[in-house]
This record gives sequence, C-alpha cells and structure tokens, in this order.
Amino acid sequence: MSGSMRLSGGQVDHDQVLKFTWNGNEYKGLGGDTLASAMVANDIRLVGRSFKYHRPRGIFSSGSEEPNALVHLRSGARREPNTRATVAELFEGLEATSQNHRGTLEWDLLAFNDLLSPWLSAGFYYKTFMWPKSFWEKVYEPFIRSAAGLGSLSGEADPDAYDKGNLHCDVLVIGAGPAGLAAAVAAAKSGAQVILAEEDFQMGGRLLAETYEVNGKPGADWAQETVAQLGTMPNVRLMTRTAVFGAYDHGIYGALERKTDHLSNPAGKPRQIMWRIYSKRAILCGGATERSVAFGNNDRPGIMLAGSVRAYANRWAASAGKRVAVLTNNDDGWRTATDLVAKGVEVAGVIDTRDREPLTHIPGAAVVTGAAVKDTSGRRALKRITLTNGQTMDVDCLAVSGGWSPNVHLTCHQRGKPVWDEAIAGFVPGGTLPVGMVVAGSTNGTYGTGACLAEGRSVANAVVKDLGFAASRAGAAKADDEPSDVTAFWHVKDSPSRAWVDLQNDVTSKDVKLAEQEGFRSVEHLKRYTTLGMATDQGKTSNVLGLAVMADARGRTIQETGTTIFRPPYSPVPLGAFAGRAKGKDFRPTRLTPSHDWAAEYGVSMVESGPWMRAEWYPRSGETTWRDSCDREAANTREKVGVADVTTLGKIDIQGKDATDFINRVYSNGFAKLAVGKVRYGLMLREDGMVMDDGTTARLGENHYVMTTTTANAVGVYRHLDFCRQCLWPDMDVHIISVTDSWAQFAVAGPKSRDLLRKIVDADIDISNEAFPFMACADITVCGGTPGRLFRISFSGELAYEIAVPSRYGDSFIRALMAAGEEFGVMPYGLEALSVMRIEKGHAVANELTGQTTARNLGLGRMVSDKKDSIGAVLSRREYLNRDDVWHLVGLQPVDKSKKLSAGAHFLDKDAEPTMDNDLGWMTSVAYSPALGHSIGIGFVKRGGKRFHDVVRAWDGVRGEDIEVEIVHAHFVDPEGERLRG
Amino acid sequence: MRYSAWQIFKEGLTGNKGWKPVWREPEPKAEYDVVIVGGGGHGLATAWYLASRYNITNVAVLEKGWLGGGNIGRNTTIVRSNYMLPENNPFYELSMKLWEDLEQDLNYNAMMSQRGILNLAHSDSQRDGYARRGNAMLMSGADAVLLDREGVRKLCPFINFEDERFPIKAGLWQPRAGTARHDAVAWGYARGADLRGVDLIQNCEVTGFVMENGVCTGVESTRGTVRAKKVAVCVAGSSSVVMAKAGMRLPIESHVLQAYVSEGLKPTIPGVVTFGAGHLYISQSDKGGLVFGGDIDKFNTYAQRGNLPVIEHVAEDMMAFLPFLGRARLLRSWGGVMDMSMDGSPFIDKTHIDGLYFNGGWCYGGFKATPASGLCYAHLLATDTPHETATGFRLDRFKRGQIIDEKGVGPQPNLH
Amino acid sequence: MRTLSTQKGSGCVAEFTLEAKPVLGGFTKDWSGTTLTELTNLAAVAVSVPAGGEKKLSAALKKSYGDGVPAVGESYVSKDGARVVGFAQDQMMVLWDHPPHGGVATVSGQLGDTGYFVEQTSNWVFLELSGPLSRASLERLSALNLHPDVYPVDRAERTIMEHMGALVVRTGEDTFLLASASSSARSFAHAVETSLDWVS
Amino acid sequence: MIINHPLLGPRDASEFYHLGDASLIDRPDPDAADAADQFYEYVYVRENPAGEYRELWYHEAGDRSWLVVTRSTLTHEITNVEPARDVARARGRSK
Repeated sequence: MSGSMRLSGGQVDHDQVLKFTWNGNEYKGLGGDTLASAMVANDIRLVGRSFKYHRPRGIFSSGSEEPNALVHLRSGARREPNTRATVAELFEGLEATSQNHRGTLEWDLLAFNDLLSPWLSAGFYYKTFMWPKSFWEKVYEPFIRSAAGLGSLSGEADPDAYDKGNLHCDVLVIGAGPAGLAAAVAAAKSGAQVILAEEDFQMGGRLLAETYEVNGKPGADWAQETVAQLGTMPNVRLMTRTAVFGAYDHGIYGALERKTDHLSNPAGKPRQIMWRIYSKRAILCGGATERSVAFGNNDRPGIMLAGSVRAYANRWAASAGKRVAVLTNNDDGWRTATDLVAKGVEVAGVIDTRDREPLTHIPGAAVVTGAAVKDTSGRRALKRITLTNGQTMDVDCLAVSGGWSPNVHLTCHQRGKPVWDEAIAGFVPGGTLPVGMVVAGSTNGTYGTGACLAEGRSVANAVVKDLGFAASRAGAAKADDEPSDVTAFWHVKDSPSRAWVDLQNDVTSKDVKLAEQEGFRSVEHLKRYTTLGMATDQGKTSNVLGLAVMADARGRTIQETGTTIFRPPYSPVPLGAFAGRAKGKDFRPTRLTPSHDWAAEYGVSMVESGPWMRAEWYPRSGETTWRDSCDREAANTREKVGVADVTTLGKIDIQGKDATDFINRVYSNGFAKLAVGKVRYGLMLREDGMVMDDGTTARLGENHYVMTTTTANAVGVYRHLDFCRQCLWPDMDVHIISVTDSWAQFAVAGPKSRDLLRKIVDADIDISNEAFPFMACADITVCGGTPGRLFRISFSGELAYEIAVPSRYGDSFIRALMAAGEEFGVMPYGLEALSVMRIEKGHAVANELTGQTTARNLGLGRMVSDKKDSIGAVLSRREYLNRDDVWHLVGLQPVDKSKKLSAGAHFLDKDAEPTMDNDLGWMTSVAYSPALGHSIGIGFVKRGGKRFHDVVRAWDGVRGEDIEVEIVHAHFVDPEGERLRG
Repeated sequence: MRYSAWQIFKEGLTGNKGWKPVWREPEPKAEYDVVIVGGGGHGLATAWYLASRYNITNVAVLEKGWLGGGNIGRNTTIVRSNYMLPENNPFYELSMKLWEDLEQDLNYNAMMSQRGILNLAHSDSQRDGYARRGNAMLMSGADAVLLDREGVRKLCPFINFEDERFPIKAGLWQPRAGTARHDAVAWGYARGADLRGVDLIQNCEVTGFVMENGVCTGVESTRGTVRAKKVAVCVAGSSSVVMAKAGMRLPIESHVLQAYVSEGLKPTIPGVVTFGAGHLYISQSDKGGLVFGGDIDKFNTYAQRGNLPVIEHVAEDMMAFLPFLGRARLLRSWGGVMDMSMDGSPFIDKTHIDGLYFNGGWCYGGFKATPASGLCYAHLLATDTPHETATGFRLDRFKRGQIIDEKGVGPQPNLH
Repeated sequence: MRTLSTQKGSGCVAEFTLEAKPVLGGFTKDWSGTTLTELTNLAAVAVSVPAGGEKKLSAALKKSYGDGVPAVGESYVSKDGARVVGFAQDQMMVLWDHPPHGGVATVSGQLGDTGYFVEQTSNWVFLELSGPLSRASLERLSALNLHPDVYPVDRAERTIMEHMGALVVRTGEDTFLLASASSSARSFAHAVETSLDWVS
Repeated sequence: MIINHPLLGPRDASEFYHLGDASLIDRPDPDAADAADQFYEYVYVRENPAGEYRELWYHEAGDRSWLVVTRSTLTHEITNVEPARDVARARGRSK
C-alpha cells in the first residue's frame, strides 16, 4: 500500500513501489508519481509556509503553476531550493524537506507575523523603518533580511554537469496535450521536420488527468498510441521533460530538458540541457491554467484547484480528501465531483456561484447554486467551510474552480499584449505574436477536447502548407466537446476574513484595494506595490484574480484595467543550465604557447594572460621570492642572453598590390618608404584619435608584410583591418590572414644573442651587424633547412632578435635555443623580467595604451603624420586633446631610492592636498630595476614633458603610500640606444 | 500625510482605510514655469529638487505611461560612486551623499542599503587600474579599499577560489555602496514633488515642441498643448526620438540591457559583487531574490527585450565565480532601453535652442545617478549654469575632444 | 621575397635539427564506433584571390585541382586528394597530405603568381570526427544545421564552438573534418571529447 | 537573432560582431575644408532611428565578411542583408 489515500487505476505503476522521505519520515509512492501526488496519496497536508505571514500551506495544484508546495529536493551539495513538488518526478530514495520556517514546519515561530497582519499591509515598509536613521542598516534591515527568501542553497558548488545544444526544425510544437498531439501528427505527416516538446514526463496533457474518450478509447490510451506512432517517424523528435521557456527573435526558442533529474544520481551525464531550438514555425499548444476564487481564508491546506483534485484522482490514483466539496463558477468544476464519485470518493457538496439548475446529479452531494464559500476553518488542514447562505460543510478538501486562464506566456515574450475574452472569462493571445508562432487549443481559448484536436490539426496543416509541404488529408481524431460554460466570479466581498489572491506572497484582496486607494492603479504599480504575481509562480494562478479585484475596486472592466505581460522564462531555469559547460577551468578556452610543455619540464610559474597561459618567471632552487627569479632573468639578459616566448603577440599576414598604401593609412606614422627586408614600429589610432594599438610591421616582400599587434588587441586590430579593407577601401588589393598560431616566435635578447643565433640559423646566412642591422628582417632557414623568420628588433633595449619557426617545431626549437645558448649562459625569461626591461626602456604596453591616451600623451605626437591621411589623424587634432596641460608619459624614480613605487598612485605637487583638483596624473607601471638597483616607474604627468627633474608626490591612498618621486626621462637604461644597434 | 510608525499603527487598528493617494491625478494646466518631459526616476527627482531646493513648484512632469515606468523600474538597483575620471567622481559622490539622506529628505523608505560593492581584479594590471580608480575615489571624498586575494576571500568566502580559470588577484571595495528599492525611489520623489504642488501627469505623451522664432515655449502632448518657460527633456532610452522632434541629432544610440532575478532564496550574498574576467554584477534583494545583470545586447534596439546569448554569457560568468548558485533558478528576465552615449558618460546641458534643456545619455549607470542628476538638472534649470559637479556633461564635448571615457573603449556605444 | 637562405641552405650540416610535433601528439580516441582522430599530416595553405584576378586563378586552379575558386562554405577534392575550401569572400584554404612545412612552395608551384599564398599548416589543429555519434556530438557544440539536406558532403563552414572558432567540413555522411586554432587545440579537443562522452 | 548571410544563409547572430551604424562606411574626405566637423559628425552623431536601421555586422566567427543589415529597431525584423563591400562600392568608395 503506497499511502492511505491511494485509489485504484490511473497512470501510475502500482507494482513499482518507490521509497522517499519527507522531513526525515519515510513514505512509499509509485512509479509515475510526482512528489506531490505521492504526498497526496500519503495524506500529507501541510507542506510549506507562505512568504510573509508564514501561514500553513498545502498542495494547491498539480503542475508548474504551483505556488505553495515548494520544497528542498535532495540533500548536501545537490539540495535544490524552491522545487515545486508538483513537477518533481518521484524516484527511489528521493529526499525532500520543508523550507521557510523557523522551528518546525508545524510550529513555525514566524507565524507570529500573521497576528501582525493589520500592520503589515501592502507597502507598509515604505512608510516606516526610517527613525532613527542609523537603525535601518543596523536593526530593521538585518531583521527583514533574516526573514527574506524561501528555500536556501547548500552553499556548496553544484556538483552536477549541464550542457547546451542546438536543434533545427520546420515546426516546433510546444505542448503535447490534445491540440499539440493533433498538430504534431498533422505536421509530421507532411514530411516537415518536427519537434514536439512537452514539459511533463508523460505526453498527453489533460488527457492523462481526465476521463475523456478520443476515437472511442480512453484519452490517455489514444495519447500513448499517438506518441508511439510519432516515435517511429524519422522526421519527428519527441522531447518529454522539456519546458520551452522563452520565445526569442527570429524563431529561436529556449528549452530546458531535464535529463537526469528523475534519477537518484546523474552518473556523470549532464543533469539538464538548455536547447536553442531554431524553428521556422512554432505551434503553441500550452493549455490553460485553472485559478481560484477570493473568499475568506481561501488559503488553507486542503483548498485546491478543482482540476488538480481531479488530476490526482484520475492520473495518479490519489484522493486529495476523504470528504470533498467543490466550489465552481463553471461547468468544468462539476467534473471534479462526478470523477471523484466515480472513484468512490465522498463528495459532500457542489457549490456553483451561478444561479442555475444543477448541471448533473451528484450522488450523496448537497448541490447549492447561486452561492459561494464565505469562510473556512482548520489551522493546519481544512476542517469546515461556511457558505454565503450560512450553510456549513465539514470537509477536508475544497476543490475550487474560478475558471481557466489560457497559458499565453510565450505569446507575450516579444511584448504581445493578451486581450480579454468575456466568453471564457480569460485572456487570449493578442497583439503581435513572436514571428512564426501560431496558437492552438485552450491556449487560444478553444475549450473542448474535440475542438482542440480539430484546431491542432487544422492549424498545423495551414503551417506546413505555408512552408511548402503537402498537408496530409488524414482527418482529425474525434472526441466530444465537454461543456465548459463559465460566468466570471472573482471575489466574495462580504467575507469578514482575509481573502488570498497571491498565495505565496500573501497578497490579499485588501492589499489590492489598498493599492487602488493609494493611487497605485496601473497594473504595473499594482504588481510592484503589492508584489502580486512576483512569486516563484509568476502569478500563474493569481494575476487574473488580482486584476479582477483591482478592476472591481476601480469600477472598470478588466480590459480597461490592463493586462500584465509575461516575460521569460515561462518556468524557472537553473543558472547552471544557462551556463552549460562553462565552469571552473572550462569557463573559457586556454591558449598555450609552443614552449608550454618545455617550460613545465624546465620549471616555470605560469600566469593567465587573457586566453593565454604565459611564463611569468622560471624559479630556481634557492630563490625565495618571484623577485629573485625576475631580477636574475633580467640581469642575465642584459649581461648575457635570454630567451622569451613571444608567440602570443598577434601576427597578421598582409599581401596585395595595395598593401603598402593600406598599411600607410592604418598606421599614423609613415610606412610608404619602408624598404623590403626592414621592420618599422607602427602606431595605430582609432578614428577618434586615441591610440588603438602599436607594434612592429616587417616588409618581407614588395607586396608582402607581416604586422604584429599587442597580445590583447590581436582580435580587435584584425577586425579593424578587415573593416578598413572591406568597408572603407573596397577596391584595394589587400588580403589579410592571421598567422598568430602559425609561428612559434622567440625573443633572443642580450649581448650574446648574436653568438647564440649563429649556431641556430643555417650556416650560409650572414647575421653580422653589417649584413643584418637593427630593424632588419628576413625569411631564413634554421637547424638545417627548417623555414624560419628573423627580425632584428628589441623590446628589452639590448642587442636582440625575434626568431620564428612553424609552431609545430616550437617545442623542438626552444630546446635547441637553450642547448645552443648554454655556453653563453642563456636563461629563459618570463613576463615579469620582460616587463622590467620594457619599463627600463619606457616602452608603453596595455597599462599605458588604455584607450584614453593620445600619441601626444605618449610623447609620440610626431608619429601622427600630417603629410598623409591616416585613421584618426583628423580628430587627433582637436583642441582639448592638444591643450598644453595634457599628460605626458614620463619616467619616475623615488627620491629616497630605498622606496618602492606602486602603480595606480596619483601624482600631486609636494604641498598639495589629495583632491581631484590637484590631480597631476597617475603611475601606470612600476618595476624594480636590477640595472639601476632601485624601484622605477613610468606614468602620465600633466605637462610632465616640461617638468623633468621636478619632484612630486606619488600618492597611493588605497595602499597607504605617499612617496616623493623625481620626474625623469622614461628611458632609464641606455637612453641613446647604442646596445640595440651594437 | 506624513508617514511614521505611529501612522501605521493607527491605520492598522482602523483597517488601513485612512491612507491617502500618494499623488494626485491632475489635469495639465495651460502653462508652467518648467515642464519636465519624462516621469522616470531622473524626471521625478528633477521635479523634487526644483521644488525642495530651488522653490520652483509651478512644474509639470509629463509621463507617457505610468510614473517610474522608465529604467528606474527595470534596473539592478546598484548605488555606487566608484568612478575614476575628474568629470565623473565629484558628481557620483554627490549622488552617493544624497542617497544617504534620501529617506529623511523624502519621508519615504527607499531602502537604501549600504552593504558595499566589490569589484574583482584578475590580473596585476587590472589591480593597478583599480588602485588608480580607488585613489581617484579617495581624492573626491568617496571611500575605497583595495583588497588582496586574501582580503577578498575574507570578505566573500563564498566566491570560487578553487579551480578558477582567471584567479582573483585583488578587489576594489566600496563599503558605502549598495542597493536601493528602485520603484520606491521613484514613488518617493513623486510623492514629495506632488506634496509640494508639482503636477504629475500620467498617460500624457509629448508629441512635439512648441517653437516660436527659434525659442522653445512649450510642448504638444496627447493631452493638449502645455506652455512652459523652460522645457526639460529627461527621457533616457527615447532621447533620440524625442529630441528629433526638435530637429536635433545626438551622440547617443539606443540599446537594450537585460536584468535578471532569481527565485527567492535565504540570504547568501551580503553586498554587490562584480566579476572582473567577464561582465556580471550581482546582489541579493531584501526579499531574497538574486538580482543580477551583465552586458547590453550589443545591437541597437528600442524593444524592451533581449536574447539568449547575453543571459548565457552572464550565467557562465556566474558559474565561474559563484558555482554554488548552479541550482538557483532564474525566475524572470526583462529589458530596458538605454541611452548609450559615445563615451559612456551622460549629458546635463542646455541645447542650442533657447528654452530647451536636455538630460540623458546615462548608458546603464543611470539609477545610481538619479539624485545627483535630478539636483544638477534642477540647478541648471533654475540658474542656467551647470552645477559645479556636472560641468563636464556638455553636448559639445566631443567636438572639443573632452571625452569622458571611463572604459577607454572609444566612440562605440555598445562597448560602454 | 627577400631570402637570406640559398637553395643549398637546407643542405648544409647543422648542429641542431628540429622535429615537428603534432599539437595533440597524434591524439585518437574511440566511443564504441565513433572516433575522434588528430590528422597530423595535413598541410594547409591559404590562397587569396587578387583583386580582379579571379579568372586567372580559377583557370590555374582548374588545371591543377580540377575546379575553380570555390564559393564560401563550399569545398571540393582534387583528383590527387587535395581539398580546396571556400574560406572567405576572396580567400580559400588548400588542405592535403604533406610534410609539416614547405606547403606554400607546392601550391605556388602549381598556381604560380595567380594568387597570394600563406602557410597555415601549423596554425590549425585538424580532427576527424567519424561515426554514428558524430552529428549528435556536434549538436551540443555548434549552431550549424547539419541535416544532410542542408549541410551535404563537401559543405565547409566556419562557426563557433565553446568560444572557439572552428571550420566544419562534412567529408562523409557521418564524417567531419574539424579545424580550430592550434594554440587552443587542447581546449578544442576537450570540448569534442566531452560531447562524445555525454552523448555516448 | 538570425542573420541571413548572403553567402552562407541563416546564421546565429552570436557568430557576429556588431559595430554600429552603416554610415561608418561613409568616411569623410580628410582634405575637405570642414574635415574636422565632418569627422565629428561621422564618428559621434547618430540618427538612432526607431524603425528601419542599417547597421554593420562582422561575421567574426565565420567567413569574416562585413555585412550591412537592414533591421527594424522596433521589431528586430531583418529585411535585407548585403556584403558591406558591395554597399561601400555602391556609395562610391573605391581605394
């Protein structure tokens, strides 16, 4: 026996018993159960607490609209707060616990709030908690925050995997109820590519919950056969457990597939997959959601939606009560009574708010029409209801039907506005629907199984015809249209007690009226002031009711009062699913340089540099800090020879008859006369005159160049060049392709670099200073015929080269360089030493090229030629950029050489207060210079170029430093540049 | 009526029947001293400061839809003054100080909550950039603390320090920063302005400007012509469209910024945290929802909705540094249309047309600026001179080359 | 092009010799019948079409590769097995089995001065994905519609996978040639592996 | 969003980089007497229409084409996509 309230039959497997625990107590359920249906079967009434008043809450619905039955599912790092028990599939060993209470679920201390409710009405907090001022931070808010929220996260990293994917189809059918199944069949028969997505773990929609017949057989059986038939068609993809949560531009839909949530353990496979579904057309068959009626104490456990009570009985063979009453304003509610009786459940009474003849005879039930429920009693579970006519009934379950609201959510995602349809007392799709979306079935306001089947088929046929497929002639499945008349009834006004509109957020009809009274009359104001519809159910069961109460208060129609439009997602989506695989080290791809493995063997400290991993230094035994390694590497390079992997610099191959002219226009300095076999430093501006990037460009041939960019700007510069050649100068014969990854490129720097390279480059190549002077370049061969490139350029300021081989030879090549250099005392050097040496030479990098600096700021004003057109030249001449107190990049050294400079410090005149008005600029880069034996820096100083040898303060408040520094030329080492020409 | 605990107690005993409407619903008059076009946060704040600080109360605010329905109703509620450039810092720090006194000033609890903002740095140069910024903040009277990795870990132990792809090197912490209840800010300003006699006119769309020999003397609206000595446009998101009616083209593009909120959760994140190896800012509201956002959608649009790539990007950043949020569910996403300016900084200025003033270009930093924007705009309208903290926000700055580009990404609005 | 090296250059004895190392060291793995294999002997040369020179280049291509300049997204295979891929509006990629350098000489030998040539062999990692799971695994990585009606054999488009650029050439019903940047080769292979692990 | 690439057919917009207004093709003549004003307008001032808008997208993760896309900024409907190079030529740009 799986629960005292279990009935016979239904869609559950009575032979498959599953154990689960609720707040530590063990219960039994059946295969095919949801956690909620298993709880119903086990007569579990109290399942949670409401948000504000902590009122007892029971299961209210049987689907994703559930506002009450929110639980912690699973435990440990897999704990999942706010999980709707109504959609959680039962599995062996499922653990669930209640949330949002202090003390036990039964004895929740915060239920005290309920007694304060007169003072906790809508928006009360905007009117108080202001005195004394300091108390908000210290007392009031901490108290409010301590009560905030519903469930709680585990605090541990989510252990499960998520994935994303992409699907393409002609027709996406959303929802597998009668309309959706009919639509899918019709679309599939036409040969179109069809995806049928269903939120539930079983296809069939209401057919699973009702006793309707289709084609003369039980609806559930027909659904099963239809799904089986679709499953055999190669052009159909069936997706259960897949909620389409968003309609995005141009027919793209977001869908969440729950892959392993119904298993005890995902076993290494993704828990969920977020699909992007690219559809030509979408047919929305999302069904409708039932809503409640506002009457006194309508929030007690045991008060449920009538259709859900019916669903629990018919589909899950679980009775929501021993003695049930039905309150309805429509024909559909009556079916709950008839179905329950058929299942042998006692129905005490049917209350129809309409003044009409009984729809049918309900054995043993008192039928009251033209009346409603006025109040109820029973603290933790419903005991008694009192009718407006004074009559009372002792029941443990009240099945309420306030009518049905079409699930128009997805039709609103591109801001379509639903319109009110009095005939069904609900909003139907209106305004502009997402491109390619059509709607069928009850989402369209079409009630009645037969009508839904017919509409699904005809809509699908129209869609496939429109796409150029031949619609199948097959007729529609046949079913009766059950009666569904409704007469709107919202609110029992003469009820003395509070009547709930939004069960989770504790919004009562009084709150809605108060909002109206205080002028919050637009729907948006109503929502925001009362928090109506802002709960985890997004008002699926409460929005229309709240709107109706507001309309009533204003004496307007619902249409006049307005509509709330729904926003994605249709149902909540875990953040992990949106992120997919992007976690930990897999957050972003990693780029490795060709010497990566060698460096690891050699012993290196690696650092993330954008997408790249780069060597920052190569520690040696005996070295205690990174500075020891860095100083040694820099000194060794200046005294002997060092090797650094500079592969990460962007390299762009540029060819074409107009290549020279092209490069001459994208660089601000002249390139027209660069000789073949020569390299030149180039400065690249944005069109607004700011420096975009810099680098060296080598002319390898008459029409052939290779441009280098900074590591950070490689992608942006490439894009810019492509823009220039395609959009600005479309007829230029210029062709570019990235060769960044093609070449393993190494800087070989230091007085012994030439000696080292003589052993590497093939014997017949003359690299003497005469044959291969500073700024020379050439295609060469190395190590016996391997092609390579040699550039005589220097970032360190030493005699230096950059030498490149195809990157597949890179690993072998760095080993060769180190072996060849051994006799000269070669050492590899990392980013830190490279940085030290470039600061000693005053070279600008990203710290200086901030996108806020001009050539003039960098002291390169002369590099913006006025003899030619180049990108950025015109706007670089603007007055404010050329005022005489602009910043200049200068060198800084501490007056007291023992002091250590820090980047980010601002400069002030000696006696000046640290204020923005006195701000002279800031330190951009600092280093300890082994060559000079003290700390040095470069930075921007107002009119700095005219202030050499002035002493200013480097004020670094955030680090508590304030150091006197002397403004000097930025070339600290070998200012005349003799070494690099040597 | 004045709000107080006593008032609430009294009303509670009498069924809350005595609460009055927070604003009147007046008909527009034929003429005002100042007509403010746009009843969003900045427009309402401007009205409040005109009335309360400059004693100019013959003012109307014309709002196309409902009060506070602009971006103040759809943002991530972050308040901070962690700026870097001299044109910005004094202004945003002024705003911060106004925030700190807002409740008392308005007699309305906007829930300004100073739980701090932490910007994470993932490289040495990013850290040094934050040092530069932090020092600029201190130099303009704001607060700033530079934290090292351990400092960040102490402040936010819930961040991923285990298998980071981009290890955290440092953080810039501004303790006085925080969040405020965005809607309440609009309502508080509206209530205050209304109590001082400002006409707040909803469902009134401005369809054109009244021009008389080159001077702007009023507006045409869906509720008739309204004359004014000064017309103050304040319609961020629609600036280009509205100013086009006056024949002006602006250095502004319209883009959509999405924002997101999770299901209600017991408190997990104390203040505001931003991820530095991507683009994500997140905080947790007093109701328990995680409120977060990232980049704009990149393409120009006037539609208040975004697309999947941005939310995916935001979620990826989230999992990279807050992996314990993997099972938290995104509840709702929405989009607001932003005035993206060419350098990421705003405008508060007279136009070349006498009588016509402009406030806009807030990109997606407008919420924190609301009080200062209102005060400085009111100052400009009242005195015809820029407020001392807003002298840089001029329409002609690009022509002169005085660019206020905090990010240094240049004249491409979708990068700011 | 200025070259300091003489033709004999490669002939002279050198103290050190270099060996080419495939970026994934010749990676290969099997998922019950679906295989992922690094192609270590594939050379790549980019050929750009000079402005106004398409006719000449097309003619030269026809002679040595059997067809003209391929449209972007299309590719064909020459009789001796070289694949010519339409890479960009005025650019193609020639892929064929060849030692890891010297490819440009081969191609320019065939096409003369009718195009601009760039060595690309080392720029890429090449993976062959073959078997029944290939489509399902790519579904998790790329937004390309790989339905055979839409993406037939020889279709060759560039797209993005897990933030990495990738070239996807369909070389058979269930066989794809994937190319991505060599510096992120390990991340790329990891992405495809993960897909296969999860769909298998 | 989906951009119907004139050479490759429909492609997800996430493969593209969005630059901005197609008027960025019309780079002014730097030698014009009022070049300063023209460049100011070119770089900074925008129509920013609410409706049909022509914009530049770069197929960065694809074939590296710059495209001119005609799209409504109200509905996002795309009515035309052309290679920017053709558009540039049609607007009289050459070398």
